[in-house]
Amino acid sequence: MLVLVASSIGWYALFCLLGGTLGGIYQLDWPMPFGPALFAVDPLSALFLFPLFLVSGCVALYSLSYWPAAERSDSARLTLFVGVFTAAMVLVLLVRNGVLFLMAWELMALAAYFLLTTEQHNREAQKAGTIYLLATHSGTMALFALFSLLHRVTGSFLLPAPHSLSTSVTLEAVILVTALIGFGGKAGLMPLHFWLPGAHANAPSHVSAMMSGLMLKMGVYGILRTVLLFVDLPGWFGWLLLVLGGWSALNGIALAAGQRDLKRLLACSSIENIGIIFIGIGMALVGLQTGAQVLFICGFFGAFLHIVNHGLFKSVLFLGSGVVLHSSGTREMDRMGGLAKRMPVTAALFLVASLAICGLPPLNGFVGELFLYLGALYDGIASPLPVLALVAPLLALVGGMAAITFVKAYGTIFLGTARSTVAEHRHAADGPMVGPMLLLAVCCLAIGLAPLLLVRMVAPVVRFYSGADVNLADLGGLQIPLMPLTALNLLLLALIVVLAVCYRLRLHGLPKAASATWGCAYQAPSPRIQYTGTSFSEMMVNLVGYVAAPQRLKPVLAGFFPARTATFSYRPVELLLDRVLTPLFSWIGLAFSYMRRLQHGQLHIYVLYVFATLFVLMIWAH
Amino acid sequence: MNSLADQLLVLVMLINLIMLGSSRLIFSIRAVAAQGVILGILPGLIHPFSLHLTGITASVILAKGIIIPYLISDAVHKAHIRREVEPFIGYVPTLFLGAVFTALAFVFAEKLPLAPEHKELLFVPASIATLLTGFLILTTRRKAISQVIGYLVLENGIFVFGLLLTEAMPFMVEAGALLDLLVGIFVMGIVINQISQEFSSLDTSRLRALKEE
Amino acid sequence: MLYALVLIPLVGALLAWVIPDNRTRPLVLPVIALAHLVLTLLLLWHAPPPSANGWIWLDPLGKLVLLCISVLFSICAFYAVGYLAYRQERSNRVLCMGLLVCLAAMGLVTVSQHLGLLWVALETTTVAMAPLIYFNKNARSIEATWKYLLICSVGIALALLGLLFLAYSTYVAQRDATLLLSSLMATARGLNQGWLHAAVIFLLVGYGSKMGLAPLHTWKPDAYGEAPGMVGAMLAGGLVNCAFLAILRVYQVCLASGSSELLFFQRALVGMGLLSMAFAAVFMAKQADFKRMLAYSSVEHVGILAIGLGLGKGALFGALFHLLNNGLTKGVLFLASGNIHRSYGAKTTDIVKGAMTRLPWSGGLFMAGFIAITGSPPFAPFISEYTIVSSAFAEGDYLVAGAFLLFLAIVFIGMALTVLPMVMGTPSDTTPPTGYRDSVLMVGPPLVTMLIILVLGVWPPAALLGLLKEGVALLGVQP
Amino acid sequence: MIDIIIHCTVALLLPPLLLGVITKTKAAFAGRIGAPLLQSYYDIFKLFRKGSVFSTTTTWVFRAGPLVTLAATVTAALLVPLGRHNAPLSFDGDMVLFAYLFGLGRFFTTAAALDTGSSFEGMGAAREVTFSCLAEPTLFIALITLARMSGSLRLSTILTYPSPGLWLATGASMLLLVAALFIILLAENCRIPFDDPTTHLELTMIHEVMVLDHSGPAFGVILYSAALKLLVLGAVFVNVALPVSTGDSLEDWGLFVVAMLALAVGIGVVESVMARLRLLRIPQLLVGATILSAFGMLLVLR
Repeated sequence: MLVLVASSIGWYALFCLLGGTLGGIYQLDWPMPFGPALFAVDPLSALFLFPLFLVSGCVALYSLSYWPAAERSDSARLTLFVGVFTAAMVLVLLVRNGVLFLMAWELMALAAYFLLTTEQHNREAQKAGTIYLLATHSGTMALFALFSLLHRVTGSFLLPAPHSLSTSVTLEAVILVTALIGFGGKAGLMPLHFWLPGAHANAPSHVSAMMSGLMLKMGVYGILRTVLLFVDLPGWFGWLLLVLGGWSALNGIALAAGQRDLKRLLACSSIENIGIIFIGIGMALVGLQTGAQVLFICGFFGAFLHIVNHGLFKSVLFLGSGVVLHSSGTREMDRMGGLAKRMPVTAALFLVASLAICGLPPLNGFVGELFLYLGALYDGIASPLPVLALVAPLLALVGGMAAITFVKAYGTIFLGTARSTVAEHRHAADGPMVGPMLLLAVCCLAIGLAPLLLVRMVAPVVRFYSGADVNLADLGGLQIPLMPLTALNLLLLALIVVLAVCYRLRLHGLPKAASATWGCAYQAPSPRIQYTGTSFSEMMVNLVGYVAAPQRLKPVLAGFFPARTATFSYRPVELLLDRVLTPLFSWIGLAFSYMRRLQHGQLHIYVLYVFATLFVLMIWAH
Repeated sequence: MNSLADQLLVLVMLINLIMLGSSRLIFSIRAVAAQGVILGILPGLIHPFSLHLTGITASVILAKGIIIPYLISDAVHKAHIRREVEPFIGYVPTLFLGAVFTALAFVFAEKLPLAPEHKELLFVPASIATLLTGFLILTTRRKAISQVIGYLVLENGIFVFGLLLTEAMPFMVEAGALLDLLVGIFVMGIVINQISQEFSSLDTSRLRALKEE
Repeated sequence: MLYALVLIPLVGALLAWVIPDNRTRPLVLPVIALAHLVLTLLLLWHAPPPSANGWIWLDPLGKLVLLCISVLFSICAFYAVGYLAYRQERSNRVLCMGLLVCLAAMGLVTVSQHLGLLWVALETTTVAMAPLIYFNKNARSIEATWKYLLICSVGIALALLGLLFLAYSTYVAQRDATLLLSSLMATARGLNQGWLHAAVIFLLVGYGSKMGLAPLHTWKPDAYGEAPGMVGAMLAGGLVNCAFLAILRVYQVCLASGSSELLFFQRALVGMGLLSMAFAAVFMAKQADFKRMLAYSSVEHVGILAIGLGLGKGALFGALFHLLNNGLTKGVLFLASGNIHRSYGAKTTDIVKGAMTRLPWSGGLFMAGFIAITGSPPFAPFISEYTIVSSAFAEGDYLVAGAFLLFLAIVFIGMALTVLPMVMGTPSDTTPPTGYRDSVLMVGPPLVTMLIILVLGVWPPAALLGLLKEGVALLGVQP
Repeated sequence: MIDIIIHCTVALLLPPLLLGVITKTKAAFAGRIGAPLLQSYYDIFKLFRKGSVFSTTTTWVFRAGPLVTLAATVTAALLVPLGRHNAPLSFDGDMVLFAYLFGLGRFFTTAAALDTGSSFEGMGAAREVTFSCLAEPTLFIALITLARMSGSLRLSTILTYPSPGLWLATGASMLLLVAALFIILLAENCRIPFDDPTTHLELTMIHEVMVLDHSGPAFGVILYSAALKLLVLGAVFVNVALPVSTGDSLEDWGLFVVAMLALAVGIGVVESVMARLRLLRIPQLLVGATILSAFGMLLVLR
């Protein structure tokens, strides 16, 4: 509840800032030897604050009925950490002191850890939490290095002013790489994404919404903030971001397509969306470096819009998954089905968000991607070697796979009939939880229909980077089609409405009948005969087997009537985690256990250590 | 006087070697006691007479020559052991190592500049050699008692060096050091008693429960 | 007034010896502790001038260590009342006396300006601690005590030889041996280099083994693992800091003697510090015994202290601050781990699971302590560790800084893999319940400490920062 | 203005005829007389008068599927130039919207298929999304290549740019692009060799199996949308493959209609002489098309 109040205060503040000059600075004399505690709002932080307040407010509302304090004993802890988490994220966006930034950052990471391990007795959640904590803390070590290096360059712990930092090529490279490791890991950029699916899948759903919709963005924010500091960036950095972004987008969605766990699927799709955001940032940086203004503008607009958009629709999806979880009692999609009949509102909202995440018009996902396409296409016609143009087919492929993923998710969960008795018998209704989801979904639609609203909000941020005003109407011969887009989207909606009315009128006068689904003459259909989500995506998963690499256990069937115990199982494998990191860790553990024999318990050898040290030091001193 | 001091120091070093080679516990304790007595006599030989000096001589002889050996042999009696030093390495190799260390001590002492009046004396090599002997005993012997003896020898080595400074050092510090040593040995004695009760043996190689697997 | 620092605890020890009743005896501890704390705060507020011969004086470094010890002891004292109420089956006379004697000796360490006196006091703490480690009186604790006693004694003996070398170096140079810090520092430039060099090495090894720098740390896991929680806290937060103070004194002498000696000492410190962190990292991975894990964590943090000191410059602030932070955080961890140990009757992670469910307070405190000690904000150790790292970067010691961060990460991973299943997770049904329940006396003290650590990490009082700055100034850097 | 009216008229009225032409061609190959050319119109009209059967498992998504698909296809039809005439609506980057509108339609078609809970329809939907996902990049590479030649990002400019002169200048590249586009055309419209709309075995179908449960007006809408899609994508192909212009607007319209009919005959011929590919081969062919178009792009860059 408090979070709600806080977020409304935050909203108020944000509106004040947006109305004002967007340059609030607040300074506090911190007794630590790291300089004053400086807080400031600039367009970049405002961009992130907008979805942050919106989503956290909605999440707070949602949690009132999702995790009712009366029924769940751990709700006090949960609420506390939700508050800490939100506050820490706000702090991350506001502080301009490196050390304070680290503090806020780690506070956020830790709060997220406690949130996601709320379900104390869930072994899987604990394991995911551990992996998350290890990953995030290791990333923080990189950030230690990053801010120390910045301190070395500037001599102050305060973050330098935008576009003011210039240093040697090597140091610059090191700073950027540490930032990429630290922030990229938090953002879930491949190959540092391994913690993400488990973490998002096992957290309570509204927490997943915040983690995916907001916390990942903090990593993006970090990269953007770092990039902003430099006078000029090395050319390779933009390309690196572009390649990593493309790689994440493609593999993220491939991973998502192969999942059977709804929340894992959503988590993997977050990797994809982060990839898309990084494609945008990479494109913009390449544009900045080569002086191609269109690329720069399109890239940044695309990335920034997608940051906000992803925050919105991914939250709806995660919140929706929470409702689904409540009613079906399982996260496994292949056991669900037919929920749309019992919770029509949730189903509709989930559908809107699914369409948005696939980047389909007339929703907001399309707007961000459109900018990226425009950038790529412009590169295709304008640049002598249009490598960036390849972004367009890549995005198309990613979009196609996203469609597979979300048709699968939506279809298996909400459509058809219930596949298992578990899913059938649970109490299910839309409930008050759909309120916040509705608000977010309406935002998605509004942005999709009138992208100009959001573009206006994002424009100051792009200006912040370029230093000059942005005229979207004419960018070196390219016009950003915002108004035509609105018109066409409205046309599309109007067409749909007209058709629907016509159809309804038409149906009215015609005979209607209801019967079972045509089973191709099969006489005894059962719910289990339905196509499962796994089968739905199998064809694609096989094509991208190198990432998704599912493990299939096929039973050996013997005799005419094989035993009932022989079941087929399918488990998607996390390539990096299961095949690389886990073996690596156990190998290191083995190596360490050999080294641990140094502590063998024999006192006289310990004394020998003492004297050996003495001798070594003597010899060294000589 | 100085030649006498040197002879005594040679004696100290010989005792070192004897201890390395001896297999009997009680004998080792007596050897340490003898070493302690010599250490008590030594300051009187190199420094002019003073009250301070008498005090030191008396207390060192008392502590190192009488009380501590008594404490240890008491522990030995209580634990019902007479013999067997039980080294990890055989006596001959230990002796050989002891000889090598003594030689090394001389080399080491050569490297360090001494005050003019100490130039002729064997204090530094004797000190280092005794220190190293103590270390050898500590690392090669199996019995807890032997390790205490090793520690004592080590302390003696340090004390030999301290003799060079007896005059310069304040009495309080010396006394404190001695007292600490005394209490330390006393506590060690108690612990040894407990060990022998708990394990019915003083073999420290049995004290190996606390380790990393 | 300075003498009272030593006398009050000794009076307390006497009282503890006299009081016959096992139940009322522990009450002496908090009384003395409070008196000591008040005295300490008074002394911090207004330090008396040096004693006539210059032997006794409370300088900023001493103040810092004294503060840490006094606070830690107060906390342990209150905790001890609760703890000993659970351990009525055996006499606590020796324990109470030992703690108080130890406090007296540690107080003496902090006020000694004479290195010889400091050595004597330090040796006293070593001896006084031995019976405390042996409190449980079983095979394992006797083994631990024996190892502790022997290695620390050997180490402290080597330190004595180092002191003699140091004195001899003054003797060779000016025919007048002295171990008084002020005169040593005044004449340090003229000291004989060879002897000084040897002295520094012996002192480093000697005090290093007392402090627990790898590879001289071998006694630590055994002693920490077998001692009761509060004794572990005093070992890790008190004894270590006393030994570190001794090393600081050596550092001061090196600093005064000129660059070459200082450089060597600093390098040796950094080398041993990194080695300690590496050892800790290796040994903490898959550590099943959480008390031993804490011991290795102590090795790690001793390494951090050494590195901070070795790096000098800006890192000195971090090192001094870390001294305080590490002491207090270790206190919390040991006390909480003691509670968990009591409650489960075991200290291995195969039995201890889900402490947060079974003991919400102790489990939570252990978790918070873990987060703090691994250098996570908003707790104070983050500030000190980060200061050290950033100053390493600022000085261009990229290798040291990189290794430091790497080891921190490995340590975190290793520690997390032990702590998380132990604190979070589900308690197994097979663990038999014990009589232990979280009580105010056993949870309150560590909770207060945790709050102090939090405050220190977010908004430390200006007076403390001033003290730290004075300390740093003594070590050669003008902030 | 006249062009826009003609555009709308052609786009709305011509599509079913194309289906008729294809059927007629196939019948001719098979030596039959075949259904009348206007059979598709009859079918659609008849369906609009028929009653509907709805499966009890379905929800509103099932009903919305055909309608949204039609709306999206009609909108897309407004974006693509037919023949040498600019499209009614045109702006920079309209090709992205063009492609995504089809995506929207596909999302709803497949969702409607899943709504029935039939395993066959699920199967068809899975194939549909997978194949179109693979086809999409090809379309974009081809469009980028054409955009680079014409220097514009508007479909109207891009697709009216090709000329016989361009063919002469960059013949090889154009040939590759046309081949790629033809493959896309067949794949997107579910024609042989990708899909056989007339087969009788549900297991092997893609598009037809998805709409098994639709009936009455909804099925009519589906048939019509499919035909419209054929026209729209066919127009893209024809604009690139047969870039002939007479200079007169009305004659050009005539030319376009003739070209579309010719294309329909061509499709009919392909369907008659080829067998359907094995389902597992289809991705390979689609990837092959991507490579073709990429190669075409490389040739243009050179």
